[in-house]
Amino acid sequence: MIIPCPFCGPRDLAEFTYHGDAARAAARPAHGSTDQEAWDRHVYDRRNPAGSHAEIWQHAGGCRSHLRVVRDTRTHEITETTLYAPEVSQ
Amino acid sequence: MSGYRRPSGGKVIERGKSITFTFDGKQYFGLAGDTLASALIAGGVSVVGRSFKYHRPRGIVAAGVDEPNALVTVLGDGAREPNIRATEIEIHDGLVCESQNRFPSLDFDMRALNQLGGDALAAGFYYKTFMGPARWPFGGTRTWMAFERQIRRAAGLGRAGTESDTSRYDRVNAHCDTLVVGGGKPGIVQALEAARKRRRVIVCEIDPTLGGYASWSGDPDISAMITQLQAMDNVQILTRTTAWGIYDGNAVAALERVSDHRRDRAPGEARQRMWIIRAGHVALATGAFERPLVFPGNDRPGVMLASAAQRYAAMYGVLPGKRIAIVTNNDSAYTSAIALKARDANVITIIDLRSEVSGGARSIASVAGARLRTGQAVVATAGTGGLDSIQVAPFDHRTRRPTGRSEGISCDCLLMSGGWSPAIHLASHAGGAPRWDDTLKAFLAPEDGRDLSLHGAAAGDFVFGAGLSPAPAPVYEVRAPGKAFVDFQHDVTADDVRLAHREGFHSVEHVKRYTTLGMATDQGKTSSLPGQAILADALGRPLEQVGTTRFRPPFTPVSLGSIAAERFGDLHPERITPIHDWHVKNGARMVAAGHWQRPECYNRWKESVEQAYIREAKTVRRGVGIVDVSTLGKIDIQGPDAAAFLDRVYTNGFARLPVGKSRYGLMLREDGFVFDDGTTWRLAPDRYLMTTTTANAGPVMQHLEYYLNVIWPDIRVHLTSVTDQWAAMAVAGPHSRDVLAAIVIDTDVDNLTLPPMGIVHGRIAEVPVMICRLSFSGERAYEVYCGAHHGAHVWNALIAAGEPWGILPYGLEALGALRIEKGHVTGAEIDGRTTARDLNLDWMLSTKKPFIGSAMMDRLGLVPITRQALVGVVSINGEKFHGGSHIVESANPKKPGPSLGHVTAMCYSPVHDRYIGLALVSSGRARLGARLYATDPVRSASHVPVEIVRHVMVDPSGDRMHG
Amino acid sequence: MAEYSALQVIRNALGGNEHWKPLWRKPDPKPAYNVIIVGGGGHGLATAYYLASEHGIANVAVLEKGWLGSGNIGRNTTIVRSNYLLPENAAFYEHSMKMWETLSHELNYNVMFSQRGIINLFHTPAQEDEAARRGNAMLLNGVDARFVRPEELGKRMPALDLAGSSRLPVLGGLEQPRAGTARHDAVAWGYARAADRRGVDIIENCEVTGFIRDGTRVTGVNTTRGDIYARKIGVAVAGSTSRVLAMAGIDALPIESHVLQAFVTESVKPCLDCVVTYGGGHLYISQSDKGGLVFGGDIDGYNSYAQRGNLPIVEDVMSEVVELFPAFAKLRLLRSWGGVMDMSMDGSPIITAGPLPGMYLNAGWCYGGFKATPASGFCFAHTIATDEPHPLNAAFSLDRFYRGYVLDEKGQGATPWKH
Amino acid sequence: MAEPFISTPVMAATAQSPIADALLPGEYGNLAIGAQVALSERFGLAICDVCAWPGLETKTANAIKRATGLAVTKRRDAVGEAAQGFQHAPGRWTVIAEDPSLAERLTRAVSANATVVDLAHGRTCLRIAGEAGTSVLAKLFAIDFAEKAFPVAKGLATSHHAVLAQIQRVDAQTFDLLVFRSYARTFFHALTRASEEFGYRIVPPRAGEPET
Ligand SMILES: Cc1cc2nc3c(=O)[nH]c(=O)nc-3n(C[C@H](O)[C@H](O)[C@H](O)COP(=O)(O)OP(=O)(O)OC[C@H]3O[C@@H](n4cnc5c(N)ncnc54)[C@H](O)[C@@H]3O)c2cc1C
Ligand SMILES: NC(=O)c1ccc[n+]([C@@H]2O[C@H](COP(=O)([O-])OP(=O)(O)OC[C@H]3O[C@@H](n4cnc5c(N)ncnc54)[C@H](O)[C@@H]3O)[C@@H](O)[C@H]2O)c1
Ligand SMILES: Cc1cc2nc3c(=O)[nH]c(=O)nc-3n(C[C@H](O)[C@H](O)[C@H](O)COP(=O)(O)O)c2cc1C
Ligand SMILES: [Zn+2]
Repeated sequence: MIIPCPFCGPRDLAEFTYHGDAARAAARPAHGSTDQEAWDRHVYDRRNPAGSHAEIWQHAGGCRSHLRVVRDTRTHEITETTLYAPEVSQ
Repeated sequence: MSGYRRPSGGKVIERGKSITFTFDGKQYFGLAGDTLASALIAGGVSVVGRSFKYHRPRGIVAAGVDEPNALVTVLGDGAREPNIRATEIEIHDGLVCESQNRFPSLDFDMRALNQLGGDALAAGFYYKTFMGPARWPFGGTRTWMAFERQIRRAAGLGRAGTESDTSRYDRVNAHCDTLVVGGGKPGIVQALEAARKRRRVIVCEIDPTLGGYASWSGDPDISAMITQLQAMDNVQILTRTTAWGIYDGNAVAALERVSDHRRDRAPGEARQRMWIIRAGHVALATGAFERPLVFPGNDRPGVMLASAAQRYAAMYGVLPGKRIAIVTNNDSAYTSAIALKARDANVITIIDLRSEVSGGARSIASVAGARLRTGQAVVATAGTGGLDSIQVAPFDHRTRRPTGRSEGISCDCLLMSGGWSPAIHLASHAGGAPRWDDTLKAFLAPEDGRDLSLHGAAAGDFVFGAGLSPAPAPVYEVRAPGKAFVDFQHDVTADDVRLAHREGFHSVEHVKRYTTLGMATDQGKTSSLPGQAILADALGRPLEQVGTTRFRPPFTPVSLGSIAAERFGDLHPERITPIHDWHVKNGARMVAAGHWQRPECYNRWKESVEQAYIREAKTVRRGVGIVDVSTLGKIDIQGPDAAAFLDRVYTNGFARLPVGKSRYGLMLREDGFVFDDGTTWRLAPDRYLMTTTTANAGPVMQHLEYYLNVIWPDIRVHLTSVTDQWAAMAVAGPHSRDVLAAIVIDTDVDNLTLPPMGIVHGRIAEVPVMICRLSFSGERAYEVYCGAHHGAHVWNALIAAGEPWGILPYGLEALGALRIEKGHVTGAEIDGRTTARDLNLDWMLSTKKPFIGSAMMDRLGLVPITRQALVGVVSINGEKFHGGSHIVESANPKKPGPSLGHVTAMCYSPVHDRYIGLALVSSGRARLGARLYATDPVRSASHVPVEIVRHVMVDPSGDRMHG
Repeated sequence: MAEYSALQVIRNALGGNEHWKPLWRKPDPKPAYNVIIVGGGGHGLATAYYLASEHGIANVAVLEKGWLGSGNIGRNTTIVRSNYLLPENAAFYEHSMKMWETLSHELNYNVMFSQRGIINLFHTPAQEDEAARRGNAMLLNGVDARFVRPEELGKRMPALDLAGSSRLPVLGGLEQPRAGTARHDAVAWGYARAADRRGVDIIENCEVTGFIRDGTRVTGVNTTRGDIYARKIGVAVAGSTSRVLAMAGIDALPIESHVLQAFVTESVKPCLDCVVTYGGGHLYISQSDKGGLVFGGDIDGYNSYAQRGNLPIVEDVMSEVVELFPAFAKLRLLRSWGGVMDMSMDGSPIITAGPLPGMYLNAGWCYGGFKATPASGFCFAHTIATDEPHPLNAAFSLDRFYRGYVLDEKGQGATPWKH
Repeated sequence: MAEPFISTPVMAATAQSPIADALLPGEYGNLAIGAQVALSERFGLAICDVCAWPGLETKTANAIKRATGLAVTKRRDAVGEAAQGFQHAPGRWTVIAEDPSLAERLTRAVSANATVVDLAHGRTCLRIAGEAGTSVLAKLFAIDFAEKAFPVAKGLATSHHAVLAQIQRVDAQTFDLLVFRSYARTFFHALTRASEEFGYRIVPPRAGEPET
């Protein structure tokens, strides 16, 4: 797989590390929240969709930026890559 | 087969340049440019191997990568290379090959099996037997395993060696706009077109030369096109290079055989090279594979694909027989016939399964001087060793059966053509379903929206010549008595396919798995379609609905060494500290800690590891020792929110840590379990230096970056890994301060200036250093940091300064012993399943602020006091126990009872003069004082009485380190 | 009914093998069943078989969207072992191991369970202690285990490079002698045949496309072959768990789907007599009865339903193979493929009633569910039949995550791609 | 307590290169047509990481320019006489110079616009020059080294398996590679191995650089 890093350009999969569903990261309960159920859901539950998936990758073997990558989990086709900005994923 | 070399002709051979090689211990001669296959055919060799299951003699069938039979072992530079197709070996002087699977030494059981005869060994027979009796003594899996041994020995192809491969493999990363796979005419056309548009082009071609079919069929334009292409400066041509896989994003893996075809290699030259080509567009012009026909005796040496014979004749000047018959279901074989005729071959007859044949074909047959027999089929072959004759009979292609008496024809070579299958393998790697083309009777590439195109025969663009049709008759099988092979290499017969169907295996994928059709080293390049056609017949469904099995990388087998490439023989990079060479020179035994190399201990006078570490640990407790801790992860944390950030990531507070002080910190994962620990130093109001454990340096950095970039982007903090910037050494022991006082200038190191957890800046032997008073050993101790390039210098200075106090270096083992005595945790305790409470670190859980993991750490399952908690264990009778031992109640090693926990770490304690350890024991704190056993049945068989004690076993009050 | 035996093989051979019967019928779906099992993989088929054989519930349909065994049962590296650390896992997998030992007899189908042993190599003193910890746990849990020293390893695996090219010598190995491999496809076929013989309807090419609900209760399924009703519906669809449960409105589960690749070389004569794992990376190797060396390594590490992997893992795995066995550098990779795994948040499985009334869930097998097949079917059948978990699967509940009773063999926490 | 030091310049007399022992000047490998690459270490350089706060990237680039004379901008990397600089991550520059006071000068220049971290000891700078340079590098890095894709002065961050590396093109046939000091020896070994088939020369440190 080749991921087009918005800063570095297209780079090999091997340079990236995965951080999962971007929507999940965006929905993390506020720091200090004591809503146990919200935390349970956040830490353990996954949507795991078959199809378009907005996810977070870190270009750990390159510029170390976190990226938001929209990828189809059935075909691995990448349709969108941006530097991660929390608003976008909300 | 009575093949021979013609006195002239042969496009790629050099007449005059004779090559000597060895096959099965016998010397043969070939010509430069020959493949092993062409040279063997020229030498009249017909049997080159034995089949997989029935061990039938087999000859050469194809001329390229689709060859199913002629597999040999190449004995090169020490390491055996089994299963190499004779059609892909370019001979060179000194080449040594041997045939495979040839004289199987079957032992008694196997022979008994064989006597049952062929039909008992039909597809899947092993599923129905060898279960043995249900009960002892042959119950369970015993019977099967006894038979399995024999079956395994009988199966398999070549033999793998045990000697290490000493050859070199390389990797090259390449980038281009257009990658053309296949250097035949359509490929060259694509490459030229892209090159003229100033695209960067790479062309890869399996063969040593470009041209493909156009070259051997004598296309008049091809050499000019090749010359033109070679002249383009934006085209890179890779011959002897097979594209074997297309991965996401058009990353194409290809294998170049750099020097396999030569006896000698230049210094540093690889045997093979793995190319990873990232291409904007991939143009596949990979040609097509001719299909065999399925008829009884079709596996006899001397039966060959029609196009293969044509290719041998054109490229190598070799003819496979003196009297050649052809059997076909399509027109392309007529092209072969005429081409062979043009090279003086004696084509005696063309047997066409079709009852109607076009005028074009008819006239070709007559030009070729071959008697045309339409509506007929080969129903048997005969011969000893090779082919002597065939039986031909009238044939009804609807029933697939002969309809009349057969007639014998004497011939020494039978060419077959079942039509063509486009080479859509690479285009199918993404997993789309190939599309059926009912005219061509072939599967075409799936459309999957990638930047990929197909050209020439690979796209189903077959041109066989004027007046000839690209459409074969949909009949691939002649149903007559006798074994008719579909998959030559795996010995799968037409009856096997029907048996699978009869037993309910109706999917092509089932038939593949049940019969192993298409699972051999040729992956069904030739056999798949005929097999699927037989299944379609059995099902009474059109082939289109039956479909084809899934294509997977690699396109042709690829050496494991080439995929490992530069990592072969050099898998793990080595990380060394600035003091590494000193350690090695001073007798350290180095051990791997992740990529790091660290001293385990410094052996003197032939000490054992245990003797060495005890000596080293004693030195620290009684005098002074020094240890290299440069491997600790170090992260520079800067910014106005640095303190707030640390308060979120650590369980304890860092905001109120004064500048010039350090603090021990604990991190949890989001799920509430312990993640890592370490000290963090406040160097300025908005600047900290965080240290992590060696193992977790990378993960902690990633963890922090993630929270900073993704979760809390408003926090203004910058992180930089400075692990490599600093050399770090800990000076520990009652005399540590004396040593520092003797050498450090520009600062005092007395208790007032440098109290526990204090930080000072000074100089050692001219070099600026930063010193923090920290103790992992429980003794008074200091961590000295300096620029890494100065590390060895400072270390030497400290060793020299420490001489009056007998300073000694200590290694990981002593470090471990000291921390065990002191009850400090490391990775053995922080194993991802322990909580802060389990590790007696609940005092570090701030109640004044939330932190990562605080929301989850109090869940039901994480708090019971019955959980395993960290305790100390002390050997009661002085006996040694071992790390990894489990803690049990029973005194009887034979009946130890259930595990209560395990010893995470153990050592000989110089302080207690006995073996002690740390353990995670259920209800640990409630068991203090209990006498239990550390049992190690799997390793040492020791069963040692131990007392459970508090985890801090030395200086619980901390007087020694604070003093 | 013709039972399989050597005698039958010979008798049939004399008759030209014309008289063998289909392993399972090809029934059309009935309108309703007592139990529907969604998913014709190993676990679904085993569940159906044990429902019939252990609980007398034969009015069962197994619905498979493709061909039987097309999921992970048909693409795994066939390793069967019970060398677990945590007692809950140890008990379950050891029970499975015992079932494997008699499975061919039980099914009257040779699943070729070959107890050739698995050896986990270790390379540093710390790893040796970890191996001892695990080995001792196994012995205390009644599972077989032994330490193997380098000399023995060298004898058993002449091609193994004990020195290691780069600083990770082989110090020894932890062996489970009873572990081994089985013929993966045969397990599916054997269970299918045995279940069919007890009256279970095995329905291929029947994809479940929705659930029929009565309030919250699940009462049937929509399929590509029509609606089918049932009192109880067990879902055992491995990598497709999230997709299938989403059809019932469950939009999040402690599961992610990830692709794991596997590899096989061209076949060679026997050269590796046990299963071996490398401690300096992530690799396991064994040799199939056909002669191919079969490898697996890490998962690719991102959500995927694509059943195929990417190149970096191919490179990693081959690098590790030739690190351990430098003589194999000249052997050739024949085929690589992928499967979609149901990675759970702690790396351990889920076998439970729920999450909706009328529904039962069997999932979270990660890359280790092949060895579980018999026990999984056995426990899932028990759970479905009695509405209570069997003691062996009581810990494999869905709420263990939220309650904090995770079963985390690897200690990786809720990062499924690291398990 | 003394002021925390911002940087620890490399002092020639006391510093040691991690690859000193491997840097044996001479010609190696396939020398049939002479050495086609030259390998050397640039030891003792000042190396800094400059990280701008969001929105202050231009100001930071200007500050780097002021401190070093390098014509870096938000978009452009630069190779100068006495210094080199390139952006390896958004808003984040590596600056290399021979002047040991680099860190101090940068810190002063960027003031509150950015942070500066001294990495003079933490990184090893290797130089590869010559005709076959890009062929050698292509074996180790999945980077397009064509001049169009990787023009002179451009720098980037990438990795060779576990070894992170920053690469700057100094001129058409010369590249500087920055790798972590602890991996330098292993990496240098990989580099020489990759160079063997082309023939390579190890070039001694320049006069005036520390004898190591
Ligand atoms: C490459 C690889 C290697 C592995 N190696 C090992 C190993 O060595 N040892 C080990 O123990 N385990 C291993 N595993 C794991 C093991 O294969 C799986 O855990 C196990 O097979 C899962 O259970 P199953 O057989 O029921 O799943 P599957 O065979 O995947 O069965 C699920 C079935 O459900 C069907 N299905 C899905 N959706 C629907 C629907 N909507 N309607 C109807 N049917 C549907 C699928 O088609 C599939 O057939 C490996 C897995 C992979 C991929
Ligand atoms: N009567 C006949 O025999 C007859 C007549 C017409 C055509 N044909 C067949 O049709 C085809 C002609 O097709 P074409 O002109 O499209 O192609 P071609 O066969 O001339 O060229 C395809 C080329 O691609 C190469 N190739 C294939 N896979 C590759 C890979 N993975 N990596 C690198 N190189 C690869 C092959 O070595 C070959 O040289 C031939 O297969 C030919 O035999 C046969
Ligand atoms: C244990 C095992 C051994 C295998 N051996 C072979 C083999 O010798 N030849 C082969 O072509 N495929 C072999 N395969 C792979 C299958 O052909 C197939 O790729 C795999 O089952 C996945 O199916 P798919 O590729 O159709 O998706 C093997 C698979 C397994 C699980
Ligand atoms: Zn990037």
